[in-house]
Amino acid sequence: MDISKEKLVWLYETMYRIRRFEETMLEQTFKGNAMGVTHSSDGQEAGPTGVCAHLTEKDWIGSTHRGHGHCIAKELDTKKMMAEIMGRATGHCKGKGGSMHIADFSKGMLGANAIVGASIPLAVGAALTAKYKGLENESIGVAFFGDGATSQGILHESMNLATVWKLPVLFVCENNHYAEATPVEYAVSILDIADRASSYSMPGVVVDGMDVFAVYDAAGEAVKRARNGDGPTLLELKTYRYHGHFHADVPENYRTKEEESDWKERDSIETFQDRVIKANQLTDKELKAIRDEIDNEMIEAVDFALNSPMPDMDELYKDVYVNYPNSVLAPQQRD
Amino acid sequence: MDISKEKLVWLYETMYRIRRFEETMLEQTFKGNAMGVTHSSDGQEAGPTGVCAHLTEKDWIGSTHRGHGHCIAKELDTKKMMAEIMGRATGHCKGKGGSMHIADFSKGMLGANAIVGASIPLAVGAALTAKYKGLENESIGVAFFGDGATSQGILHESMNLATVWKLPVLFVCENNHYAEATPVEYAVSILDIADRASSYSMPGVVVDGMDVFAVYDAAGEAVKRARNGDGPTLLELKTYRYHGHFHADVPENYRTKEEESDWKERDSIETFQDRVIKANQLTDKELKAIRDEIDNEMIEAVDFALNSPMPDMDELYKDVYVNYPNSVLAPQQRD
Amino acid sequence: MTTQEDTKNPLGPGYDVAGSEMRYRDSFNKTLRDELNRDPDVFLMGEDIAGGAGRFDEDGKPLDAWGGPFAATKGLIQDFGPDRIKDTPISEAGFLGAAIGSALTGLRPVVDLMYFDFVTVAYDQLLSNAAKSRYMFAGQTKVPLTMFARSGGGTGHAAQHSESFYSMLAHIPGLKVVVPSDAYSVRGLLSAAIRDDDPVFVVSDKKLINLSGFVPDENFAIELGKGRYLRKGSDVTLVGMSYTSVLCKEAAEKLAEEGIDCEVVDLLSLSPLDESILIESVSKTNRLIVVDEDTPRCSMASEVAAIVADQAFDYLDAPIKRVTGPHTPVPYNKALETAFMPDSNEIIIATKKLLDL
Amino acid sequence: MTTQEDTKNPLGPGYDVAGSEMRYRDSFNKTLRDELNRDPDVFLMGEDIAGGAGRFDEDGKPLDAWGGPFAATKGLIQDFGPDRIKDTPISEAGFLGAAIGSALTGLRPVVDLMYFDFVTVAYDQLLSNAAKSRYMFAGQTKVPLTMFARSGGGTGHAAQHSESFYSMLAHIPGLKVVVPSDAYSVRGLLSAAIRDDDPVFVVSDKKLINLSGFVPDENFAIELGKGRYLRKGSDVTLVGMSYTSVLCKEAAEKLAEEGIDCEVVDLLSLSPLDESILIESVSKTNRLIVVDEDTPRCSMASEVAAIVADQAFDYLDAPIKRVTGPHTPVPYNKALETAFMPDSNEIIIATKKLLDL
Ligand SMILES: Cc1ncc(C[n+]2csc(CCOP(=O)(O)OP(=O)(O)O)c2C)c(N)n1
Ligand SMILES: Cc1ncc(C[n+]2csc(CCOP(=O)(O)OP(=O)(O)O)c2C)c(N)n1
Ligand SMILES: [Mg+2]
Ligand SMILES: [Mg+2]
Repeated sequence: MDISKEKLVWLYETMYRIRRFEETMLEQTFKGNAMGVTHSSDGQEAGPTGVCAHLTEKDWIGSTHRGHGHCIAKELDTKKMMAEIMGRATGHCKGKGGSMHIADFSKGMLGANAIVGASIPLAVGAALTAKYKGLENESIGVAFFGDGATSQGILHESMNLATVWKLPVLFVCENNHYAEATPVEYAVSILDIADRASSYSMPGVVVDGMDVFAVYDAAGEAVKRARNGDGPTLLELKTYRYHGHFHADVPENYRTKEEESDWKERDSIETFQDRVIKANQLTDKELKAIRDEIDNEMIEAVDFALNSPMPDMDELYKDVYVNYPNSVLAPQQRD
Repeated sequence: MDISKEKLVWLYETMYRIRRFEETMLEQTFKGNAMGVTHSSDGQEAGPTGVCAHLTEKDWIGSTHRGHGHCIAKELDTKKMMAEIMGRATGHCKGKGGSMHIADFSKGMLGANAIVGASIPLAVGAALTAKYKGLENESIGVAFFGDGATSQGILHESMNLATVWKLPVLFVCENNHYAEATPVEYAVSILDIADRASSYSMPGVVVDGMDVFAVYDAAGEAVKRARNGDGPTLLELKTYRYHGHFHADVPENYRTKEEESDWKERDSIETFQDRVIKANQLTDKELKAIRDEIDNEMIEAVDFALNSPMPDMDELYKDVYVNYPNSVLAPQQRD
Repeated sequence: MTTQEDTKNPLGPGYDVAGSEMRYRDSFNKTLRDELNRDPDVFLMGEDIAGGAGRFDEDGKPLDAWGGPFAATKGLIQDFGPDRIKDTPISEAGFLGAAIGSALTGLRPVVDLMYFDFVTVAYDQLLSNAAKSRYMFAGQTKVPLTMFARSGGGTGHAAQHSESFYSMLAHIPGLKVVVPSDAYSVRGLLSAAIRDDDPVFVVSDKKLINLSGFVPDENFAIELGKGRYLRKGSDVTLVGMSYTSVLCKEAAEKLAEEGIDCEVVDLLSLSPLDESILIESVSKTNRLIVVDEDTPRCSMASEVAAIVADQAFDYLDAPIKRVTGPHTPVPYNKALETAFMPDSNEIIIATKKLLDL
Repeated sequence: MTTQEDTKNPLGPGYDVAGSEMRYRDSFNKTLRDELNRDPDVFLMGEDIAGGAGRFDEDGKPLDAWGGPFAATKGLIQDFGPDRIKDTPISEAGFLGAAIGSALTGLRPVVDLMYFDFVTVAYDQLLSNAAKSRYMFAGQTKVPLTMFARSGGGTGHAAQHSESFYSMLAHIPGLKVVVPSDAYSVRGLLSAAIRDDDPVFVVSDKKLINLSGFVPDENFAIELGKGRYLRKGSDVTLVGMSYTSVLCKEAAEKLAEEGIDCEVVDLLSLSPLDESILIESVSKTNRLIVVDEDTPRCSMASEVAAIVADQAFDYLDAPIKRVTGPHTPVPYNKALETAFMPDSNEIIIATKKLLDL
């Protein structure tokens, strides 16, 4: 694998930032500082990281209810993310979107989405824009979705459309083996979701989603295909979420301790550390410095969020439309 | 192929009845006697015939906007069908459904459906009922749909559900190579739709849809699997509609005369005739007698329909609910 | 004037029977259980209505890891088994369609669609098949299907998990819609829905789910299409539905302290809709305020207003007021979300303004 | 009193310009063509909007075998090519979602959803993504998307191809909805929709498509959210939308012969909705009849009634009447289908009844 030191650092930073963000965010949720439900993606860091390592701000990603990792891999600001989760005016969406709707269009992040499967065609549409403008070599669409989302017809429609129109898209299924409490082997009638790619004459690749290098390689190939005008690819990243479906879920109710520890033994961050140290690519000290910085970033993010103002009350009526002349936005009773 | 003479006669009768019904129905449409658009299935007779030859009244089929063939193969009454198309009170649906909504629940016919793809899960549901009641050996569900319908997500969802629950279902794609004016090679990104079965670990079989014996054999296998509790099968019948998409469509606008005549050379009814005569299974005379009878049936069907009364005007307000106390059914203005 | 009897007798046999206090969610669960016991053709379907599908606990029983959103279906799989308590993949259109197919062929499916917002994913099956089959096929068949889902704001779920657009469902011919407002009415309406031969949608506002109220021990059904009085009064009619009925009652009680005597009508059913109770009440109070958490345009609040402006116009002494959510999606931030939803204070202000106080 | 000017000047610059008679469908097509010429980011998407996708004629031009339902897009692919006139597989949810994605990233998609009924197949994309994105993301983005479809009965297409449920769309915050009623207004509203930065749904009643009317040569836009007077009058206000505006005008003309002077308001936009024109008109006529082909519950007719019962109550001298379709699906049989739809005779009867004549 040919990978620059800069990129290695980025991979490590990003994975570790996701991990620490999710831990911190969960802590804050339990303290009552988040305003709604939160879904942690810890355990799954290698996926978003290995994929987004190939993207620029001009590439677009669509995300899910479990979107923090995607946001961070797309270099959104952890301060603004934390502020959004705490419903603050300084959040990415002024506190109006929350954990399940973080977006940053300036970074090519089309938004987390709380309807399972619903963001998939958005990434196809972004790819359509790129191709329409003759820019597919510098702007592709990436749809992230879970194993559960594969049961939504819209994924099928989107994959077919992307191949019919030969669009620069990556379909990235993060198969963390559960949809809420439903095991993937119940809901999906084949072993490897990647095999469904053959229904659309596109390549489908099963990838070890705990190994950021494996993801990086597979995604690199797929991104190259897309930028070359060769159309979409389906990647299935076999992975695992360490926590419950949402903050208050107790995963022990439906999965075994052994299964959990098996996956944790293959932890993406630890595996990465062992490997780069062994290969003399990065030193223990360098890694520690990165971690320290990010640990600190998290403290600052929480600080920033907690000390940020709440949105103005008239935000309730704003941003519904670009323009709308009507008083119905704020009903008479409230005048 | 081991097939009784009785069954042979049924196959011939059914194909010829479909052909003549569609021709007659088109004639009546052009005379202005149908009340809306009609979609002829002539050319495609072998599909519904070969499949339904294995079914009884306890088996359920779901159908499409191009549903006359399915109805006839499920032994609905051509008189009532013609009456329905002419909007008469004696129609299968009292003239309230029309060509795209012919149904006969006493015959296991769940209804034609004018939303592309929408009837597919109904057949899955019928299979669910059978399995729930422990009757899958005597009651299966068959979903008929076109090549165009394969782009609807609901087909994907239905196929997955049927395999997850291992239901006795046949998914029968009548690939007539066009969805309205859209060629299948544009809308579907693979060569054989049957290959999509592999996404659900179910068998997928490409069948010559112009050869009723081929359909009969493939469907026989699939029906056996379903009745044995071995789950669903996807059949792709390669076929062709002789007329336009609907009565007024001019197919020459999007397909060649050569293509049309190539398919017509393989006409299912003529092929059948040649074959059974050559094999001494049925005589020319026997076939002619069948044709005469059915030709006569069509005259009677048109007669019956034309001489049937229109529905009572208060049918407008009936059958919306089993019971509903409210005057809103017929607004105040009309009291 | 409110009498003890009136509030004790909200509808039908009422509270004059053996029973106990319990939460809305427990009343819901109990009703499902009763209906499953009553009729072997009744079965349930939905995402994680059990949870851990295909897996078993140490005793060999199917896992009940989730028990449905807000524990609506908790415990059922272990008593009724996975054939009758059917976990589904995330395929709302597909499994609602399958449920309709099973209803057309003899079963009585009860489908959990989880958050009300997800109805849109299965909207075509709901509208084109469930609601229209009986009509298109001229009464040859019926669709004894029950659907349920959780509506409303208040839990910080933001724009895609907080809808209250039951007006869109009430609009659909062929579909029935009910909106219970307490532990009592959910029992009566849910069992009525399951026993009804038409497709019925049962909407549960999330804010009701943990509230407690009196529930009779014996199971019973509330006639679909009947509203009820939660309070009798003479000054103004407050019409509520689902959780806004609770708000109307609250507002009426506070207003009573100031000598303002509100009548509170709880719709219970949106389709069929009890037009008579609206006309009866307004013909007495001559004033109407409709309270609806849904956004205002073409809402149930609009429908109630339109019916009264037509049928009871001569009794009206003042404009008909609607207290509804604004024409906006539901925001995430707690204070904004709270501002989105009607509350009793808004009702009080509207009432006083209407009475020129 | 109707003056020549009034009917000649229905909105904005009006008919005082060079122009010609043409059919609604041709005006529609011409508008699409103008907008495609005006802005290279505008592109079209839909099933068989060309037809014969991927195939070419003898001259090597892409086939235009179908030209869209009712020929709305006829001829466009040969002039603008398959990248801008994009035929789609039958995946309404998928391609509407892709259109939204393209709108979020800089294009201006115009999506043909064919029959209005098919909206339900893509309903979640419409409601959860198109209408909510701007709000959820707090104004970071916009969704300059236009959708169009054909509504209404009258062509014998039966229950699943004859819907008029634009009230469900008008209900949705974040979405705009327009209902042109003639060749003139479809030109102004369709171009306004395409140029607008919000998602707009353009509903075309099938019964309008072959009607002719005056259309200016130069392209123009009608401001979204403005209704217009089709006739001035003093006895009663008739409110129409889409094809029912034609019916209202027809009824008003017949009633005029009997000395009854109706004012006819054509809504043109359902969201935003022109509340002022309603109040202005009713404050003069003191009587209101709303005519809507949609089924009655929570309909636009209900909304108009509710607004007037609130905002113009003091001007009202009589109950507000709604003339709508019944609460039933649309039947197939011609006579039944005709009975389903409001007609000018029903409006005349309702008007006379309201005036105690
Ligand atoms: C249309 C829809 N149906 C159901 C839900 C409820 N829900 C939220 S997340 C989820 C499971 C998703 O599983 P998966 O796609 O595997 O993603 P993961 O949570 O594992 O990241 C479900 C059922 C939803 N949000 N949207
Ligand atoms: C959801 C939906 N979208 C579009 C249509 C319009 N439509 C009717 S038939 C048809 C083509 C269907 O093609 P196919 O499934 O191949 O069936 P065929 O007509 O060839 O029998 C289309 C697009 C529809 N009825 N429903
Ligand atoms: Mg998962
Ligand atoms: Mg076809």
